[in-house]
Amino acid sequence: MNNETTDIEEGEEELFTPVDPDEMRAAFHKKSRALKDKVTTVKKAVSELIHDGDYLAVGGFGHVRIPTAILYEIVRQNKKNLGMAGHTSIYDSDLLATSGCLNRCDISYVIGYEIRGLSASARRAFESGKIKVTDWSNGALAWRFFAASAGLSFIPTRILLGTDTFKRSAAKTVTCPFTGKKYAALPALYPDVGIIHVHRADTYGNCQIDDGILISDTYLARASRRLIITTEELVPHEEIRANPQATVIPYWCVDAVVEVPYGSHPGNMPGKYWFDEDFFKMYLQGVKTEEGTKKLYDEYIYGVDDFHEYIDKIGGTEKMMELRNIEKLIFSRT
Amino acid sequence: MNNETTDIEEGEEELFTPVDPDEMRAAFHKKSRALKDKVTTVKKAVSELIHDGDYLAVGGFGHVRIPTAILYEIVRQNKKNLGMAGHTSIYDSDLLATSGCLNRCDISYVIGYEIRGLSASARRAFESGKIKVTDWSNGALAWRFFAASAGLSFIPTRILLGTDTFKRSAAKTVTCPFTGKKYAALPALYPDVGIIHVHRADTYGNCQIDDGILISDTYLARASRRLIITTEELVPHEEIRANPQATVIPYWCVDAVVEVPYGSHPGNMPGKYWFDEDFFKMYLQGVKTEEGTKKLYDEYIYGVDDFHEYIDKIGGTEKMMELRNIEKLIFSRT
Amino acid sequence: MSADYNPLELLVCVASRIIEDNSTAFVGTGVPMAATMLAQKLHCPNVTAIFEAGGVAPILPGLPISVGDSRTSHKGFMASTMNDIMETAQRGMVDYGFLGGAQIDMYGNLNSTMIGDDYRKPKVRFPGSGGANDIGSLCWRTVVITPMDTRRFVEKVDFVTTPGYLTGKGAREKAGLPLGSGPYKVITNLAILGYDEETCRMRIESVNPGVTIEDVHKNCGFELLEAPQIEKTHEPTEEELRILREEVDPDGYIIRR
Amino acid sequence: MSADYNPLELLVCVASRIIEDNSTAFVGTGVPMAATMLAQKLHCPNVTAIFEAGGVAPILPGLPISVGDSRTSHKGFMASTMNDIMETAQRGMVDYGFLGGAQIDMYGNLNSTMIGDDYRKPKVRFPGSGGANDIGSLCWRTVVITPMDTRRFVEKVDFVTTPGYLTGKGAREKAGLPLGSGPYKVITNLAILGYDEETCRMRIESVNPGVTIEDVHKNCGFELLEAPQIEKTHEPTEEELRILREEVDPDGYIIRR
Repeated sequence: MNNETTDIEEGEEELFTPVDPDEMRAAFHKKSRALKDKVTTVKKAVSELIHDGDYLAVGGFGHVRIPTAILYEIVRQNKKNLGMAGHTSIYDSDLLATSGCLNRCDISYVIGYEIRGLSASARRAFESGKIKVTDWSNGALAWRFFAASAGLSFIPTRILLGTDTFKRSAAKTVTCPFTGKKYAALPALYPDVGIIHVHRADTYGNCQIDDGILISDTYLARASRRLIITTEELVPHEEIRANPQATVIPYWCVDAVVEVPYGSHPGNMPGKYWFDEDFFKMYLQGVKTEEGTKKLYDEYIYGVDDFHEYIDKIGGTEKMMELRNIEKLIFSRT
Repeated sequence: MNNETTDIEEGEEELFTPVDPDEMRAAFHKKSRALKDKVTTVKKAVSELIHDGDYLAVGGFGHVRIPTAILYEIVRQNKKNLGMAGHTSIYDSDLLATSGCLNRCDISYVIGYEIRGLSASARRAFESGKIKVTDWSNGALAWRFFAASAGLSFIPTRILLGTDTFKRSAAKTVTCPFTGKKYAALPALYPDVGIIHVHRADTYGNCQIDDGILISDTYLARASRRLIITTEELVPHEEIRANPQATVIPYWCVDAVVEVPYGSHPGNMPGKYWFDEDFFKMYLQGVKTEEGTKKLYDEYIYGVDDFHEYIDKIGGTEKMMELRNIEKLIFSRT
Repeated sequence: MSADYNPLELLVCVASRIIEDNSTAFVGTGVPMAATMLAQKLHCPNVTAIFEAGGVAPILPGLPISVGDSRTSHKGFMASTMNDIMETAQRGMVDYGFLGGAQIDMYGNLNSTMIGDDYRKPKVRFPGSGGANDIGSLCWRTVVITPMDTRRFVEKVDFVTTPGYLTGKGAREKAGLPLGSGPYKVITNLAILGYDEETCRMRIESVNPGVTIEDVHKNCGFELLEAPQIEKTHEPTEEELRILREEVDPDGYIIRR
Repeated sequence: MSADYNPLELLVCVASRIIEDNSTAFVGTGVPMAATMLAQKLHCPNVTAIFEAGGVAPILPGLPISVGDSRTSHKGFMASTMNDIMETAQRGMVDYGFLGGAQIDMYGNLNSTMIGDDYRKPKVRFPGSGGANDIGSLCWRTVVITPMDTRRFVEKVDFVTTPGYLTGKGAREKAGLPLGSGPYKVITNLAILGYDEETCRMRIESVNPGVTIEDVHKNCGFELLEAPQIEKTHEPTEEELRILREEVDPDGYIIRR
């Protein structure tokens, strides 16, 4: 047995989620393994599985393969004091921050819309002082989900070191017992609720994502205490069994399944439909002012009853066919 | 900055492979990223890429999806002082141990043939004192490959702890900087050469495995300094591009590609052919004595020039059709 | 009066009965596989079988020969990696794990590595842990299925391959193993054994048909405790035997070895 | 005499020239994407573009809008996870990474997090690291593409989001970052900047057409070193401009913003 003294450096910001692997094992122990019909509605999934104060993680890439229907419903039900992993986060974190649902956020990327510029309302929200933040990077949150999915409390990595991103994170350092080298130890991230939109799911919750760009969704799904799936299409169980190699989230991770066609609008759904750039343009223009923001949210979220009504409002199946044509290179509008 | 004193427990056996992530980054830095034709022969792949003293890692599950042609050729070229990850290892480690090619082995599972019993020759070899061993578990080696594929020197896990498997490993313990909990720190495993059999590869080395039972092959492939792929079928590059989501090993990991139809015989190749149980029965019977072993190896390895000749010897395409019929449930012999 | 059966058939039937429905179970080849299939066809239609190489919940076209072969994912829910499966267990999502071994001690510690007193010069070398250490470390409840005699049930195993309760109560936790996990039952040809909660020592819970408590003690190399009330193991029913022989293992791969 | 071009076109053309064939490059949206596509169509047919969300080497049917959108894996070699991609970089398999930022200092440290002196009350909050810290930590050579002025090129960035050479030679290694990795070039509308090997400080290596060395110094908020010999940046060629405008970005998404 060796005796080793190590200096541990520590990020100074708050760690929003628990890391004890035994506490989380106890939670997962209680999670049902029953093969049962988990199909429900957006309304019920949100009211029954998401509580004020919960910490959320959203799948996809923020404006690609996002569970928009669940996000709108969270806003509509006016959930309060939510936390969130702002991982590759675009429209998702904007909605929750702008609507006032969010009070804390692990940030790797928020506010920005990649080459489209920034969301003024998200910036206002994140500059308001009402949302506590802790900074990370995309890789950091990806690995934090991995560590949780593997039932650990931390994982060593070679990022963040030497920067203010480390200082304003809740990471620590750890020394490799083999090489003596210093690593950034990232705390596992176990969300209370994960929300993921997929191409295909059966009623038990076995999920398949067609294009293979999984970001960190397989890990996020496994790491979450509760998991809500929206799917473009519910399929018979036998269709899942026909291609087990395509299943990326097994049923035992899943608590609710909701069929939501066009469910990633205005986001891209790989192989199904392209971004609705007209919508994003209108949105980013609208949120420049408080009034514009209120008008937009009244029109598209508070003022509609469900996602079917929303899809009608944005142009219905005709619009969605147009976006499909761009995505599938049938016609290109640009 | 905190000051923390930690007791590190250590396994007592030898660590056969390097763990320094910067040493390995330097090696990977030099690895070619060229998109070039990597197709070669079994003979050349083995003579050019595997050297006496190298440490090998073999994909598949030991008698499922194994690169038999490469294993036979290593024996035929009489490579010496090889090391090996005995991970879920069955026919692969038996061949290298029995033939005297092996002088060190990280063991998680060797000698045994699951429900078929044990290989007497592998047991003789591993009891001879000529092979240095260090013990682990299947999970341990799986995670050691992961750690290497992620460019780390270690990963924390909750296995091995408290057992002689830990004591006879080269693991250490590490304390979580967040919870204070003790983990088994497993050293990354970077093999000199990885050898994997796949369903489909293009000439650059992009690989697809149909059934999705990947064991740890994606990590093993990424962790290896050099990687030899045998494939049931070489396909045009465009076939890979038609399904990027099915690619599990990218070309940049790969140094050589060899097309070897029936290349997992006598092992199972998922979706293609079942185990050759007649061959395994004959083999396990034969290796009970030194003479029987010599006869078998002379007949099926030293006495044949290449894998085509071997396939002829075990019954040719007729036999392989029979094994395909069992695998694909066209006819069942048992 | 029940039908005739052999000791392997008894083991499979008894093992199948302790599996709970709507649970997840790590399944190995051999008896555990047959027991899980039997349970699925009787009282556990919704037990999810997980194979360490990556297969999940296959519709088995026949008994797998390997935990990595193509039957383990045939029409399954998912085909994945060993890493994913082990991580699932480490996260606390796998309820049952089945194990065997050459030696077992009173705390359920298992040896499948070697016989002898010098690791570097073993008298007999066995395959090693395989997935056993992982299963014994990470699953909530581990079940050992093994024949019982004094060579197998020993005071001290030559090598602790897989952790049982190690040196007794609290030792797993102290070593860093997950809280609340550990040995659950030992199913043998003579008796069903469990563990005393206070001491974590093995105890007799049920004796098999035609076996006395005395027989069980005689075939054990260490002092076995006794449960407050020792049951009699139910014989295999005709239905169990019929399904086992006709549907689960018609070729006798497991039960007529 | 070359054709007319705008500053963005110059940036894309200059950036495309420093990419080497048979290398791997982390590609973000915007200028880096256009530069990589342009390089591929000219001198680097075999550069492999890698996207942080999981896409590898797509045949782009149009410019991606996001590093996670469906175009990033369209007919690619592989579609994978962000974890796999980041692990690939951490292992040392990614040669180039492209970055931007609101502020940069003389050691190439980048700020894309906030302006102000109180983290908890920022004057301006930016998106944050995204993949930038990962790319700047793990790739062998990082290339920054940015317009040059004294607001961006500052003595001290308000927040080190992404590591350059931190406080100078040896600082990256001391912090625990991978050996031998770090900033390589800064491509601006005025000049191509590199780093002095001894001090790891930024230096002028080449000035763009119509720009004087004096102009470059005037537009920098810290003292820039000068390479022993300062080159003149070649203007975009007609071929570069034609391919850029007709094939890479016909809709002007990047070059006519």
